[in-house]
This record gives sequence, C-alpha cells and structure tokens, in this order.
Amino acid sequence: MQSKEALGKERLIWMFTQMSRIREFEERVKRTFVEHPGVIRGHAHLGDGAEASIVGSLTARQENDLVMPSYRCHGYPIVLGTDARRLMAEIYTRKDGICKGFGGSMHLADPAHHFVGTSGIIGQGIAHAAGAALTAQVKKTGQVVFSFFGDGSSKQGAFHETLNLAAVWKLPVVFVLENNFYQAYTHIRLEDANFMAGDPLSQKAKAYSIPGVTVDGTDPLAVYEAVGQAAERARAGQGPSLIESRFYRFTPHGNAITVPPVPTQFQEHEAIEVYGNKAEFEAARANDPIPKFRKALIARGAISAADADRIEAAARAEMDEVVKFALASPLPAPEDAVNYVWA
Amino acid sequence: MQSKEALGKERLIWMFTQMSRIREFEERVKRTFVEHPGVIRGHAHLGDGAEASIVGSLTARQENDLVMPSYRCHGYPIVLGTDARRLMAEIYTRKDGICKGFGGSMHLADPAHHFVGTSGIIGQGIAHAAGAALTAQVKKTGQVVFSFFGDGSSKQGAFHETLNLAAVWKLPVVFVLENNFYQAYTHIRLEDANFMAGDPLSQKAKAYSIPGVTVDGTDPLAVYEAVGQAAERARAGQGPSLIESRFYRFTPHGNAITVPPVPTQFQEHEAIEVYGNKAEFEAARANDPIPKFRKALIARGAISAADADRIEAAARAEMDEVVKFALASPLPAPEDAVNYVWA
Amino acid sequence: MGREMMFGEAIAVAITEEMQRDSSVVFYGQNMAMTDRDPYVRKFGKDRVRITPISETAEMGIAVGAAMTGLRPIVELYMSEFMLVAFDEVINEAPRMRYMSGGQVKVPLVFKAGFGFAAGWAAQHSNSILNTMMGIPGLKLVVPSTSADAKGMMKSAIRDDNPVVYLHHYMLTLDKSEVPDGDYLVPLGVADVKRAGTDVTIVATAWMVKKSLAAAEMLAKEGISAEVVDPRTLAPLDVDTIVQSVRKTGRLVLVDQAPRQSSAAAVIAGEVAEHGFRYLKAPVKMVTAMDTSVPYSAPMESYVLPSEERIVSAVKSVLAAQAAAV
Amino acid sequence: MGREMMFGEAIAVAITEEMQRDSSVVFYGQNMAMTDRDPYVRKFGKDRVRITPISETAEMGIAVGAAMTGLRPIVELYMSEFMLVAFDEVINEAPRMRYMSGGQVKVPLVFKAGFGFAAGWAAQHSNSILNTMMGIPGLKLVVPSTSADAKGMMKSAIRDDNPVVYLHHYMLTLDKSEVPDGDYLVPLGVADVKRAGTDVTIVATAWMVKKSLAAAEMLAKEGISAEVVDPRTLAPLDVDTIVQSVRKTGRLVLVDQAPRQSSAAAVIAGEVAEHGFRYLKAPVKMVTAMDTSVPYSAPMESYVLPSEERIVSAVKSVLAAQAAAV
Ligand SMILES: Cc1ncc(C[n+]2csc(CCOP(=O)(O)OP(=O)(O)O)c2C)c(N)n1
Ligand SMILES: Cc1ncc(C[n+]2csc(CCOP(=O)(O)OP(=O)(O)O)c2C)c(N)n1
Ligand SMILES: [Mg+2]
Ligand SMILES: [Mg+2]
Repeated sequence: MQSKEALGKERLIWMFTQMSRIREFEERVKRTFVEHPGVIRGHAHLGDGAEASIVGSLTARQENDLVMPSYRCHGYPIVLGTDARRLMAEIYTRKDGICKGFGGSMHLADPAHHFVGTSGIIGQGIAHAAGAALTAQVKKTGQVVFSFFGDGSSKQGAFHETLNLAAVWKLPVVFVLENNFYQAYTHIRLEDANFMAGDPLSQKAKAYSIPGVTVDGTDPLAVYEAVGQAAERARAGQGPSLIESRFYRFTPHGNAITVPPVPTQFQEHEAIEVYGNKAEFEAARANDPIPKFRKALIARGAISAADADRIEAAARAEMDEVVKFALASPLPAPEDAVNYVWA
Repeated sequence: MQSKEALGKERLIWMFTQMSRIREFEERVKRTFVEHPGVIRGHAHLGDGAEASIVGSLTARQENDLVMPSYRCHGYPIVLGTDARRLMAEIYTRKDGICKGFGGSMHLADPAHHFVGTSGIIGQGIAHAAGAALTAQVKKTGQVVFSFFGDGSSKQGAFHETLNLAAVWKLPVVFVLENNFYQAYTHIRLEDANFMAGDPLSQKAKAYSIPGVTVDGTDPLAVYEAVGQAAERARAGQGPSLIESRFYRFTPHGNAITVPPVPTQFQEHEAIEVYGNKAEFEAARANDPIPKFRKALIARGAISAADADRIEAAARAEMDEVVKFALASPLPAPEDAVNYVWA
Repeated sequence: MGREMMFGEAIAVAITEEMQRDSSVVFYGQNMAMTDRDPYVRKFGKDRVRITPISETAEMGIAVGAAMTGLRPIVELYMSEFMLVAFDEVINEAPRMRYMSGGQVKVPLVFKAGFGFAAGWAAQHSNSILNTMMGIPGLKLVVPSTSADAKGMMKSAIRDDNPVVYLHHYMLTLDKSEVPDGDYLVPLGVADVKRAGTDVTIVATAWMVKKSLAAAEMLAKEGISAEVVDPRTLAPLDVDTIVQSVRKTGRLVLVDQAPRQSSAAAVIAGEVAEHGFRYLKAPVKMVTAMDTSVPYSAPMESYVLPSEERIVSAVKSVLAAQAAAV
Repeated sequence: MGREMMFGEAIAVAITEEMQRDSSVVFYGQNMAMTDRDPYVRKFGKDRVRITPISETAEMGIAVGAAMTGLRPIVELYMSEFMLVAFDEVINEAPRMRYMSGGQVKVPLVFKAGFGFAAGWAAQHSNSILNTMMGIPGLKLVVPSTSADAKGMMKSAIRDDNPVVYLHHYMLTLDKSEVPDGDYLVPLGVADVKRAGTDVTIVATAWMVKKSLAAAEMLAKEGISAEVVDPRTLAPLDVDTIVQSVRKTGRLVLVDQAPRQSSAAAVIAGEVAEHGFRYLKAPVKMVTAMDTSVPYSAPMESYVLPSEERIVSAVKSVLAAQAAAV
C-alpha cells in the first residue's frame, strides 16, 4: 500500500470530498427532524464526527472489498458510491429508497456497491462481517472485509466469539472499533474495564493474539495507514486485526425516543444533557476532523482554500438536491409489504 | 493467606485425602457403566486428572465462600462436605439423590454446602457465578465466589461479557479456567487463538485489565497459591482475576452418546481415539497429580507412606459404601416429577 | 381511591415501592443510573442500582446467579428482542434451576423489557415474541395493558419467587389511567375482563387490548356487544376465564400483534379448541400481524399490523358464521 | 428403487450429495472435521468443512454473513438448545436480512440440530423448542420423521434460498427405513399422511410420529382407524392437508413432546379451530409433555412425556365426545 505521505493529490481531494459529503448528508438528516417533522420514523443515528475515521478506513479499500458497519451506517455507502438520493429516500420511508422503504436508517444496504447490509442488534454485524470474509476466503476472491462497530458493541459476546474464530480461521477481515466514548447515553468510563484501567481498547486484541492498534480517528491519514496495514495483512492470508479508532460523535446517540404522535428530534449531546460536561463536548468540537483535514491539505499544498470552498459548496448543493429528491419520492403502497419475505 | 510452604500437616493431609476421594468417586462412576449398565443415564463428565486443581483451588476457600463449577461437577461438592452417597445416588437417578433424581450428573447442587448449582449450557455458569458474587457484594457478606469452567467455555460470549462486567463492578469472584486441552473431542490447538499463537490462555485477562496467571494444575500447592492470591484480592474489593490451571483429563469427555437401548460407556481418551496420539496421553498419565502429590508430601515429611496408603484405602472403602448406598436407593415415583416447577 | 398515572410512571412507582419495602431488590441495566442524580440511585444507592455494558448474557446470567443466592434482581432490558442474544438465560436457565436442583434453590427475578414498538423501528425492533416465553415450566410472563395492572403486576412480579418476564408495550407508555393508591397488587395468572359483553369474546393483550376496546366501542354503536378479555399473564395462562367468557358468548376473536403462527393468539385458540369447543357457535378467528416482518415505512407498517377495522370485521364474520359441526 | 438407511445416515448422504453438486455449500460446527481422516474433509477439503470453537453466536452469525455474500452454509449445532445462546441470529437476523434490504440479499443457510433427547439428559438438553421457530416470516423449520424425509428434506433445505432450521430427533437416529435412490427431494411446506385412516386424525412430528403410528396400530386392533399426519415442515405449515384430514375424520388429536402451551400442537390446534372448525365433531385433544421440565430419572422422565397409551386414550376420548355446539 501507499504510505500516507505518498497519497496523491487526487486521492486526498477525494477524501476531503467524501468527508464533506457525509457531513452535509448528516446535517440534512438532523435538520429534517426540525424542518419536516414526522418524515423520518424510528431511530436514526448519525456519523458526524466519524468522517475522518470512515473515509480514512475506506481509503484503504481495494476494488471489491466489502463493508459491513452497524446501524450507524449512513456514511459508508456515501463513500462507496451509493446514490445519496436513494439513501435519503430510504431514511424518509420512500419507495425510491435504497431498500424500497423496508429497512430505514438502521438497515441500509447496497450490495451492488459492496455494502452488504447491517443489523440493528448490537454485535451481530461483527459476526456477519466475518461471514462475508469466509465467503472471500472459500471462494478465493481476494476480497477483504471492513467491519465497523462501536466501543459499546465490543462488550457483546459476538465480538469475542467472532474475533477468536476469525483469528483461528485467519479470515480476511479488519475489525474497526469506532470508539466515540459513548454507547448510547453511557460514557465508556462506566462500562469498559480496559478504559477504566487506563488501557486502550485495542488491548482486547491480546485475547485473540492478533495485532491491536489504537489510532487517532480524527486524522484520516492516520486511520488510512493503520487500517491499510491491517488490510494488507488480511489480504496476505495472515488474518484479522483490531483497530481502535478514537473520535467523538457530535450529535446525540439518536433522535429522542418518543411515542407517536409526540414529535422526536435530536437533543443536546449526552456530555451536556446527561453529564453536564460542556467542556468535553466543546473540546471535541474544537477538534472537528473536517476543518482540521482541510487545513492540513492546504498546508500540504494538495488543495487551495478556494478549491476546498468549492468542494464544500458542491457537497451542500448535492445534499440539497438529495433532500428534494427524497421529499418528492412517493411512499410505498401498503400492499408492497408482503414482498421480499421469501426468496 | 498462608504461603504454600506454611500450610500445616493437617491441611496437607486433608488435601491429599480429598484428592483421593475424588479419584475414587470418579473411578466408581466410570466402572458403573461397565458393572451396572443402564444405571447412569444421559451424559456424565468426570474430574479425574483435575483433582489437584480442584482441591488446590478449594484449599484457598474461606468458610462460606461459594463454588460454581460447570456440568463437570462431581469433584467440588465432595471436597465441600456434601454426602458422597447422595451425590452418587443422584448420578444413579435415585430418590435419595442430592437433587432427588431431578438433576443428574450435569446438574448437581448442594447450596447448604456452598455449592450453588450448575448449568449444562456452556459459559452460562460463569455469569451465574458472577451473580452470586453480586449478592456477596451487595449484602456485604465477605464471601468470595469460585467460578470453574473449561478452556472450551472461554470461547463463549458469556465468558467475555461476564469478565468485563465483573471487572467493572469489582465483583469478588475468582475465575478458574480449567485448561485440560480439550473441549469435548476438539483439541485446543484447533480452536483457541491464544494457544495457536503459543500464548497462554490467561492472556485473555488483558481484555479486561485484570490479573491473569497460568499455573500448573497438577500441583495443588501451586494452584492453591495462585487462586489464594486472587481470592485475597477479590475479598479486598479489588475485583476478579483469571487463573488458567493446566492439567489433563484422564477419561474421555463423557460416556459415549448413544440412543437407548444401545448401551453407553466411556471409550478411549480422544488423544488416542480421535487423534491417534498415544504419546500425549501417556505423558499426561505419567504426570498423574495424585501419586505426584503423595510423593511430595512424603518428601516434605508431612505424611508417611503407610499413612498415605491408609488414606487411599479409606477413600476406596468410602466409595464402595457410596456405591452400595446409591444402588440400594429407590427410584423416585413417577408422579414426583410434577414437584419443584414453581417456587 | 387512586390517581391518574401514565403507564410508564406506574411501573416506576411499583419498582420504587418494592425497593423501599425489600432491600434485597436490586435494579440494573443499560443506559440507566448514569449519574448520582438518577432518582433510583438517589433513593437506593449505587450498590442496588447499577448501569451495565451491552452484555445481555452477563446481565441476565448474573441475575440468575444473584437470585439463586438471595437477591431479587430486576433487569432493565429495554426491548424484548435484546433478550434474544441471550435467550438461553430466559428459557433454559432461570426457569430450570429450581427443578434441576430438586427444589433446593429458587430464582426470584424480573426481566423487564418493552416490545411492539410500531413506530418505524422496522423488522428487528418491532417484534412481539410473547409466544416464545409461554408454556415454559417455571417461567411467568406478564403483559399489562393498563396503568393499574402495570403497577400491580410489577409489584407481584418482584415479590414472586419465580423468574418473571415483564413486558410493557411501548405504544402504551404515555397512556394515562387510574391506579389505586397504596400497596396495590394484581395477582399473576388471573385474566381480567376489560369490558363485559354478550355476543362475542375478544381476547387481546397489551396494545391490542386498547385497539380491541376501541373496536368494541365501534361495534356497540351497531348493537353488537363484545366482551374484551385481557389475559394479563400469558404464563401461567388463565384458560378458565377465557373459556367462561366463550361459554357466555359462543364466539371468539383473538387479536395479536405477532404473525399468526408465532402469536399467543394461536396458543389460546388451541386451548379453546380443546376446552371451550362445546361452547363455540362459530369458528374462532385470529386477527394478527400479516406473515411479514414489520416494514419501516408507515403505510406498509400499518398495513401489516392489526387494525380496529380488521377487528370489527372479524367480529362480524364470526357473528355471521354458521353454527358448528356439519 | 431404494435402500434401507438409518435416519442419521440419510442426513449425511444428503449433505454429501449436495456438497458434491454445489461447491458453494460449506459445512462446519463444533467437534466435527477434527482430523484429515474425517470423511467430509477427505471429500471436500478443509476450506469447505471446518471445526469451530463453542461459539454459537459467531458460528451462526458467520453463516448469515456468508450466506448474504454467496455461500450456502450448513451449521452443525448438535442440540437445538445450544441455539438459544444466540437465538437472535435464528429469529431476528437470518430471516430479516432479505426483507430489510428490500429484497436485495438472500440468506440461504441451514442450521442443523438434534432435539428431544429423552434419555436422561435432563432439563436443559431434552427440550422441544419447535414452537419458538414457527411463524417467523422468512424462516423455514423442517422436522423429518423418516429416513426418506430426512434425506429429501435436507437436500431441499440446502437448495432453498431462505434460512432453514433443520431439526432431527435424537431418538430416531438409528431408525432404519427405505430411502429412494438418486437425487431424491422432498418439497418443504408439504405435510405427509403417514398412515391413512377414517375415524380420527392424529397430527404429530418427529419421534411423536413413531409413537402415534404405534398407537394407531393398537387402535386398529380395536377397530379404530386413525390417520396420522406428519406436517414435516412446521414453517411454512401445511394447514390445508391437516384440515383436509380433519374434514374426513371429524376428530383431531395432536401429539407433541413439548409442554402444552409451548408446543407446535397448540398452534396447529389454533389453526384448526379457525379453518377446520366446521368439520370437527368433538373438541380437539392435545397429548403433550406435562407442564414440567424434563427430569433426569427414568420413571419421572417417562411420566412427563407423551406415551402411546396416552395417545390411545386421547383418541378414545375424542371418539366418545359429543358432537359440538350446544
Ligand atoms: C443486543 C442489543 N442490546 C442493546 C441494543 C440497544 N442499542 C442500540 S445502539 C446502542 C449503543 C451502541 O453503542 P456503540 O457500540 O458504542 O456504537 P455507537 O452508537 O456509539 O456508534 C445500544 C445499547 C441493541 N440494539 N442490541
Ligand atoms: C452452548 C453450548 N454449546 C455446546 C455445548 C456442548 N458441550 C458440552 S460440554 C462441551 C465441551 C466443553 O469443553 P470445556 O469448556 O473445555 O470443558 P471440559 O469439558 O473440558 O471440562 C460442549 C461443547 C453446550 N453444552 N452448550
Ligand atoms: Mg460508541
Ligand atoms: Mg476442556
């Protein structure tokens, strides 16, 4: 793989573009709760704050490598080339949705773009990702599978069982533990024994004798390098690795859980809402990965400020279009519901 | 706690006595399949080979400390003071059984002797043991809980979830991972990522930032010391530890699984039966913990050869009696079955 | 005397009262008791009220071990489906320990979870898996539909010496109704006639009780008198009260949020086919979810779930049906 | 033409044939394929035939992911209860993925497990949890009772594009019966009349089919003609064949190894109460396990499980019963 220093200008611009697109998409999702109440149902989970980690990871992908995130899954398909209009239409419960209105925000899927599907149940997607890696191994496709899940999910039995078995079978999978310091409303210091002891969560890798690395998830190039090395290892038949990518999510866990017809929205971040810790939240916001990367790219001479502005403006324009498309898309017919039960 | 060097003669003799009693009991169970076919039903799992580990561990107990092993559970209650006649009667499906014929070999329980109960489902007993430790913690009883489970069981999600939560809550529990190198017919080299990499299984403790120690499970004094230190730590409110105790089981996993009326017995050990590795089996047998401890005690001057003989003879005589009692005990009445469904 | 309470509030009051009454009751789960300001923590301290990681096997398994040794744990599991990752603890551990030990131990605990959230949560979070916990010897299953039942049955569940699964329907959370004051207990295993009637028996649970009562109201306007029976406890099931109602009305409609063959309704219909057959003047009729998962989009979601209209037309169809045997 | 085969052997033959036929079929589980001498390993290699640790969540979860991406995994789970530690994968993952994706993926896999081992395995290993897997949209449940069905349905299960739970009854493992030669397939979702009769319909599954056939033999000696219907596939359930049989006989006895309200029998009785009511001349009657866990000791174990005698007397009672509606 290319070192992060060797990444070409075009690639770097691509990275910045994808980060901007994710951010703008998620902003639109959040605003929809205010501007079009009722249009999004159920529970939506946003990836703002995760952009560097998502895009850095996926920069390490090769053509045909598969991606399996958790229910917090809007960002990945945006990078993979899924039509963002159809993603938003799905979140808006529409017929043109990528899953025709059957799945919603937690259950996006676009296998044609290497995004196999997600589970809303904690930890299970980790095993599913290893399963996709089994397919790659048995069919000798050369694919690597990128598995994404949260810090909270690493306390589920599925994590443990899957990492051991993936190590035993040397499956071509990279496990990216996205440590955003919260599982729903719970701060990680209340639930993770490693964290409480001052140890990194990547130390969990020792239980499976696989490489474990902790990386700054607000730096897309650092993430690219760590995930890239793990992907190379996986592709070479040496088995899985665990990457702990640390970043902060900027929005609360999900829109508030209410009973219809009580309207739902995003509240304040748990740091403030639950723990009254404004300082933590503001420090994280000050370390926003997008302006940081923008600055780094300009410093590196990969991009001018004007170009960066244009990219951001294009992302905004695209996502305005996306919202328009999704709002205009019709609802599914009631009777559509009987489809797709059986293959 | 006393160091192993400081253990008094009486205690050492007690240890040797308990080891001998377990061995003789298990020999009787095994012989029953030959001498009284049909008297034992279902699946029985023996602890021969584990005596040093069991007794060494329980030597570290204080009055009122609780014990929660897996379905391979004959040895522990023998040490704890349960009437061995009623244990055997249970295994023999009799009314005088410790569980009145409801539980059988896999599900012995004698809460009056601090043996709370067992589960036949892999890994679940680890969580139950932590639950008993929660009771001790909330009620401030000062008790420590001794949790025993196999190497195979450490690959179950319950192990992972429980060890993390026990560490987070600093529960007073000692996790003794009994590594006998087999899970049923599967050699550990086929299923444990640590073992395959040449690492000890106690390394799994790193995933929970708790102490992890590997100890020679054929040396009861070494086990006593390792488990004792962990118990002290637990009692002091510092939380759980993981002890990997390595020993070999001398009998196959369980009696062969057959369909009635085809008779069932113990076959050859898996090392030979499955893997054709007679050398492994014989090396382990040559390292039998009971004659080894006998020799060590005699060398230490704790016991004479004649005393040791007497102890072994007494264990034999006791277990002859035990078999007689159990054989003479009546079967439960069919209608007894409707009892104990509801509390 | 009593006062109006929201369903969710009634549950909280019950837990609080029982924790006050009995210091062996502990309460824990994910995303609760996060700070010292939590009302339970303030009242009962951090030993008895705890937060857990996302570890349902450990959460429920620890409850089983704690119950065996003298605590009475309440585990907050949020959504019934989350129990599935550790379902062994629910149906193969908690209810078996007493029996296997020949009566030496008991396992008094409450697994509390919401269910049936028909509000766009889609296929994995909107299920009604009640049937999977019926008929398990040693396990009780409580499913209240009113604030009074919610309180009275939670108190009974906590005091019960057996493992109890307590499921509250999300769509009822904010519903207000009167709850008697004081130490109000509702016995487990006793069905309740939520509306008396003479022409047809409707058996329904949780949110479906509300829908059935609304349907009964619509039917009353057409002169049809429907009796609505709420089993309240699905295990043990009060077959007798249901059969007595059928004896009176001769007709039975069962309403259930689950797909037909995974519904509690089917099990109840089976019981009536044996014990109430001679009273039936028409085939029983089940109004259940369609045989699909629950889809995300609103028009599809409401299409697959039972509606008041479908209940009304089912009642009319059993009233129109011919009397039995050919 | 065919040959006599043991039930267990018939399953192995089916798996072998399908693995030969389709290289995307893989087969793995605990305590299998331990050495290179294993017959499956010898035939299909270590890539397609594997041994796993005791990690049901990973085993089944990996199968779901593998099935979504192009393999057709068969997971050997040994005992149906072991699925419970990871039951979410069975009822909330495998059957939901296709629906949630709006038909973009399919999940062709087989979860294979034994069940009902009434031979002293006691409360946690002797269960019959069939009902928990019925009526789940997207999930098939196959429970054969003869060697021919065992083979033909395993082959169909492997070829099916949906997740299929395949449960084989341990007590039948060594039973021998004729299996047709060649590429013998039994369609999923079609019940089979195992014995034709005119006086009463007995519906039973797996080991209970064997017991019911023996009971039918005893009844025949007394001049009573019993029809024994084996649903074979409990999901989707072939209600039609059962109702047609009841139409002919007018009487229904259901035999099931589970306790009554956790039995498949109750669900089937519920369906007949709706769809077959007009043909019933007497109440249906369920012969199930008693409402206890399965005890260890033999006299108690056989007391709680259905026996041929209890089937015979149930048949006699429905024959004696009065015709329906009062
Ligand atoms: C088995 C299970 N238990 C609980 C939940 C509820 N739940 C949904 S998201 C979530 C938090 C997950 O946190 P984390 O893994 O850190 O991911 P993040 O949301 O921070 O990306 C929880 C507890 C669930 N979906 N499944
Ligand atoms: C969840 C579950 N899966 C599988 C089994 C079947 N099983 C019973 S004992 C056993 C082997 C356990 O091995 P280990 O934990 O090493 O303990 P040992 O028998 O060696 O003491 C297995 C797989 C089970 N009881 N529960
Ligand atoms: Mg998180
Ligand atoms: Mg072992």
